[in-house]
Amino acid sequence: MTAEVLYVIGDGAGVPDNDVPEGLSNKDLVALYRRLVLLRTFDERAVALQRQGRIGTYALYWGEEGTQAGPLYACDDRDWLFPSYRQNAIGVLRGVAPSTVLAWWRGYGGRHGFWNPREHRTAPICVPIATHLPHAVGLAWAAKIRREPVASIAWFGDGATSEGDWHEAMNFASVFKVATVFFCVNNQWAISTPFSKQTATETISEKAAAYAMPGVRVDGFDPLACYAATSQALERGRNGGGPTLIEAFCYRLGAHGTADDPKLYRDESEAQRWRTLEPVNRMASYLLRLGVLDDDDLQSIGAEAKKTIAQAVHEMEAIAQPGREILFDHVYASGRPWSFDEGLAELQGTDRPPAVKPLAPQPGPSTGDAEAPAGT
Amino acid sequence: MTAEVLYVIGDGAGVPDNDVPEGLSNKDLVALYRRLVLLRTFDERAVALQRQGRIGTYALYWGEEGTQAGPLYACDDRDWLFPSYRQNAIGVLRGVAPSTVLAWWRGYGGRHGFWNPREHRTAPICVPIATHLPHAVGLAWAAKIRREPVASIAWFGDGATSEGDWHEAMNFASVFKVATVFFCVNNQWAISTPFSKQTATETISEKAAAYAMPGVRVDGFDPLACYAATSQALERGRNGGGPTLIEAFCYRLGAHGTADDPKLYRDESEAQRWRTLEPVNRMASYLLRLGVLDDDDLQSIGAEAKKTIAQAVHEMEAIAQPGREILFDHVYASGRPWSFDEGLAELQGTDRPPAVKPLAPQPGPSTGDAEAPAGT
Amino acid sequence: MVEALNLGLRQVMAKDDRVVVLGQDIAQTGGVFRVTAGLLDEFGGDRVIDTPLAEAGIVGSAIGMSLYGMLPVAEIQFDAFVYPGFEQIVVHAARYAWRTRGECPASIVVRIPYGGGVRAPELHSDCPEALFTHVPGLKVVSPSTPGDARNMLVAAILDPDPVIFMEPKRIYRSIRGDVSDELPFPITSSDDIYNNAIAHARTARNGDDLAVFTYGATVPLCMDAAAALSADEGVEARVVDLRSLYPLDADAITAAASACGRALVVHEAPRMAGIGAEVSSLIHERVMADLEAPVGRVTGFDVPSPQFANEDDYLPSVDRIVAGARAVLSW
Amino acid sequence: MVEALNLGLRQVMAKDDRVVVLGQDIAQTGGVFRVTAGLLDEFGGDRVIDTPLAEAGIVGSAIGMSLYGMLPVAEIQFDAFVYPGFEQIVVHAARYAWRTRGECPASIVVRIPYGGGVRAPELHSDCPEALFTHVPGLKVVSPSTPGDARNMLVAAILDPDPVIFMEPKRIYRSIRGDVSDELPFPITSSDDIYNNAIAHARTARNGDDLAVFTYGATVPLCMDAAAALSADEGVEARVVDLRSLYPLDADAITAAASACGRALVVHEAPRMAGIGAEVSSLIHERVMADLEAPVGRVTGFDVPSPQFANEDDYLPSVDRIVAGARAVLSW
Ligand SMILES: Cc1ncc(C[n+]2csc(CCOP(=O)(O)OP(=O)(O)O)c2C)c(N)n1
Ligand SMILES: Cc1ncc(C[n+]2csc(CCOP(=O)(O)OP(=O)(O)O)c2C)c(N)n1
Ligand SMILES: [Mg+2]
Ligand SMILES: [Mg+2]
Repeated sequence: MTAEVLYVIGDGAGVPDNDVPEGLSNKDLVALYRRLVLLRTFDERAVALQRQGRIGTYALYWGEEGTQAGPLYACDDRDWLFPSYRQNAIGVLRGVAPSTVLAWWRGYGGRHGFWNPREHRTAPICVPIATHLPHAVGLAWAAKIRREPVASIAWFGDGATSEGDWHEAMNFASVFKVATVFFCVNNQWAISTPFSKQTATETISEKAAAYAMPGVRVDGFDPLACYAATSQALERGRNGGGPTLIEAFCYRLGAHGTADDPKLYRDESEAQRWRTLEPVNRMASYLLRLGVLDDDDLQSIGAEAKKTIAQAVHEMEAIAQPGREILFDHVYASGRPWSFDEGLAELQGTDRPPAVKPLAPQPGPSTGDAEAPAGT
Repeated sequence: MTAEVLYVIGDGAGVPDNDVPEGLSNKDLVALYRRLVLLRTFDERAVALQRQGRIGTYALYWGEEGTQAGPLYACDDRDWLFPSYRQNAIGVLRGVAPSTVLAWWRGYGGRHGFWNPREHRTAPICVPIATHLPHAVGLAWAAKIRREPVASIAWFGDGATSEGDWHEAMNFASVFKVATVFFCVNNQWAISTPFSKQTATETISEKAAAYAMPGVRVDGFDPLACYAATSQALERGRNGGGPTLIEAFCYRLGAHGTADDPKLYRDESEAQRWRTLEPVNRMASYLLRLGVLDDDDLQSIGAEAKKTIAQAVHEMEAIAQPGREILFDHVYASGRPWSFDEGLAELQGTDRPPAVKPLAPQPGPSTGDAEAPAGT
Repeated sequence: MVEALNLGLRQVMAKDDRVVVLGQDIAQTGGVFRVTAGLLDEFGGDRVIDTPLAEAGIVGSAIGMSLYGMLPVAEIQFDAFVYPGFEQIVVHAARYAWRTRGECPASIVVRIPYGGGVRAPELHSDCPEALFTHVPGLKVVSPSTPGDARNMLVAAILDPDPVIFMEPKRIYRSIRGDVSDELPFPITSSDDIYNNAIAHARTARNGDDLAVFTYGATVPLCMDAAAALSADEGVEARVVDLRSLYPLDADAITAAASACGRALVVHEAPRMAGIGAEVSSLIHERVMADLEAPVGRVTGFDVPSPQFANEDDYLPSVDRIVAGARAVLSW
Repeated sequence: MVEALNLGLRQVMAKDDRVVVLGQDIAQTGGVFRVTAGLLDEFGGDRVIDTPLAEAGIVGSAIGMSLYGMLPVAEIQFDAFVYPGFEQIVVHAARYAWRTRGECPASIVVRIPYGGGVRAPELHSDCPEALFTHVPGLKVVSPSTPGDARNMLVAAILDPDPVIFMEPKRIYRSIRGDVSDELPFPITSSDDIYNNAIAHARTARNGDDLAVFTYGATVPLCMDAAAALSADEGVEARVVDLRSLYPLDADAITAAASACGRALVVHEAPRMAGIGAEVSSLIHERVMADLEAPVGRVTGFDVPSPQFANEDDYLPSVDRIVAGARAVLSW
């Protein structure tokens, strides 16, 4: 870890702890830790579900919980979140049912797999890289036009910074001085592409200069550093200071997704080395050092999260595969094209294929057995 | 003009001249001046032709000749040029017939309005903003793969830096370290949009930092400063040093195009002030100061250019409006879709509409008289 | 038509402060075609916004604004410059309702002046409308009269779904006609606005010998062709202005085709997989038994829209429409 | 099919050093679907290139490379991720020949794994092929067998025009078949490669009762449907694999439709202004007199491709194809 990376939590040995960021009480620290554990539990369980064929390809975020729960803890309830697929469960911290997120990965649509963004101020999971960034800008811009102190925060990866949409969003945000936090999780990999082949700069944060925007680089494995940087950025944004680019420097500890095999392109011993820095245990040790929590607390927080997620899995699996009519639902908010009724009638005139098992497509002479794709 | 803008030619009064850039003999200075005058003459004539209804809407570059002839003078014959609509006549300095360029503006296609880029190492005029930049990168990259010392240079405006393609091209160029010169003509306007609303940075050149690329800012009204910066950039590029961003800071002295009326959005007295810095007279005064040319020389260079362009106008007007079959020519290089022959037959079964006059669309009850658009 | 569009914007902006307009050169100058002229003065810089030069940024931030409850109207300067914003339209605008249980449709309008005939340089004359109709989740409309232009634009803005609003720039100024201040629907609610003002085709001319389906800038040409057919050979063509390109008004289309027994589709865009192909298939599928001839098509050719000296060769002319009609009539 | 594509790339790269491949995750790992596996080792990092994550950059720099004389093959990771590269394809790849007197066509191939059926998340199942066919200046092809995949890919690379090469990812691995090393045309020249290996439709099954037109992943489904029709009711369907989507092999299409008197078009993409609409119109226009029923269409619906648990409801099934065939047969 290079020197310019801001951090709060030391390693309990040579690297000293810094002060708890302003405004965080012990209660906050515990609440934040609880969220980290919930996210972790969700993620681990989702990976297991995928292995068991109970959900489809899944984009795990193991190790990136601090880049999610940390910044989110800095947000007001009225601020809007714009996650990518990697922050797929962040809505859970805003009240989205975890079963809904799991159902999304199980391939369910409609009300089973999606939520109402306005209810949770959380945009849908964004799959096409960097395309949600202009939305985050537009949203904060609208709030600014209405003179409402609402900010937006958008998460994206190191790879996303190469897309044109990233650039256009950064430029719009800085020209119109909107309160958007651009939160880059630089986990140093975009599927198989290492950071060094993604861009020529040494950091992401220095790219902020091209937009006359403040850029900060924090330890992405440190939830409190992520919190603190975001908190400052939001305050600046709400006071008319415009957007901020935050680079949370870390490492993608797991595979890109459950269909990806990192051994094809990287030395897993490198991942092992970074693994010691992962945020959940790190935060736990810190709280133990501070005396804010003890081992029993850790245990019960872990157990509570497990229960929540177990319940979510149960709920998810209780959802029946949506009926065929779902294809035509909510495509338009007003007016149903005549072809939808024709399509439904056409479907109803034929036998319905057996229910889809996420990773076991119906074998047969002609529908396929293409391997599950590695991209998400 | 702010201090950090590099220049060579002073104002003959308080601002002293700097040294002639290395490698330029007096002969070179004269050759470069000749080119400036040729470009100027072309441009002025084209504007007049448009006024007379002999060509269509035209994107004038009055005052930007130095940003074209200067950098080009630094290029090898094997280097490739990627102009935007604003550098529409730059191919002329590479041997493209000026009548071909004029014919393009007259709305002629095929061999009348286009040239063979390989013959002149000059890409076609690019209309959609910033989209030619990835081409410049790909070309220099191909040369690099082939171990050939060929560079590319692409021109674009301040507005173009807002497009995603600009960013993607900059990033690719720096990642693959290709010999591309990104030459930004910052004339401070994108149609009616001032530079201050286009981006939040004070300069374009500082954006190079986001790509770990050298960025320089030169006086865009100074052909020699443009030359010198490009010359250094090309040398670096050819030696494996990768791309460079050059910002030629100037001012759009004329309208955006012949259909644009700048009075709608800017104070023309500002343009008047900048006008005194325009490159052709500035270069002439400089050469007079240096004693490289005298008034007679200036006169004869001017006359020579006029003759060339007059001849070009003559040639352009001698071109008959292309036949209807041209619609179907060269759409594909191999294989002619059957629908093309059907289309031609359909056309031949009807009377041909009268020849198109560039700015006098056929009036009639239903074809239109929409005003000529201001965009190019 | 320009004045009518301008009027519509002013009317809806005055009544509903969720409406904002944004795009390149639209505020200070009122747009390349002056459709937004005067709006900046009337509604201020918060609601009439000149943006940087970036179409994905424009469409994308409009989507974000709509998520916050605004009704943004984005202008694309010319047809072919919508392509850098294409991804935002396809992967987001078209799918936001679907992705949010119908709760948060991308309530945006993307205004696109389109088509040739204005003697403009390359890439200022594209007709990309069929591309948008092939993308599920969008509504795609194109008016051909000033009255329709105003009414349809207001309706598109109030309609909660994303509407690609194709403006036939060739007839921006040639087709004039008084547009009353009165709107045919209440401006305060979006209820049923789809049915009232977006969904239906318009019979522009009556006739029972041949149904001609068209939209946008080719409507007046089809009217001229119909007049010529009537004068020259006593054939009465019914001209149907489709208005909504997606969804198509299938019932109106098949009814007109059935009634006439012969039909022709006319548009400026390329033929291959265009609107004409869909209208033709639809008619054959539904009422082939009523037809006395296959449905004909007069369209742009499958070539890039040419440099403007040859654009009259490319654009469907009255002559070509008449010839196409004759071919259907004499089959 | 994956192995066949890989073989084709290796064969053409070995013979012609102008060929380079570039895209996301294609070198080091051999691509998400392993189509480019092993190429990096065989041809080195100059010719097998992992790029940054930017599709306009990928397509755009491929165009620039082709201007310098290379023959780049760009991979788009999944169908819906081609949209950020759409502008480069439409305004440049499609028009470079036209804009350079035919001297410098954009000699690129854009490989796009497309379509549903692999249980992938949102936006990994699009079928955008019709969009490309509507854009003049492109060739658009889609193979349905390993042999065709190899031959058509090699031909597409050697062909001087830009080719959008749509790979039906659903049958990447299900359809196997030995592909001989031998190519049916010389790999050293692009002469006539268009006619030899790109332009023509293929009769996948003979029959005279009904012509079924399709391409890509729905070809095997149509074969199954044809077998069912034959077994159940003695109807012999001719299955025509279009292979080239632009230009269409109009003569083969009309000949088959005429011979059978009844026809059906099948594809996975949405119906509105899709390939099916064009094939249907074409048949009616040219040989309506030979038809005993209107041409039918079995296609994806005009909705976003659904979350994967419902994708089998969306994708044309053998059942739906049979039902569509019966409707045409019993008309
Ligand atoms: C426009 C687009 N292109 C390609 C992809 C396929 N894809 C999915 S994730 C990914 C890598 C993203 O890397 P990064 O931005 O670093 O985020 P991370 O996955 O590391 O969180 C790619 C190429 C996509 N989803 N969208
Ligand atoms: C993609 C795209 N969007 C919009 C336009 C319309 N347009 C033509 S020139 C122009 C302004 C360009 O400004 P700048 O890049 O500064 O170049 P300048 O004209 O000043 O040379 C615009 C918006 C276009 N040509 N392409
Ligand atoms: Mg990453
Ligand atoms: Mg400019």
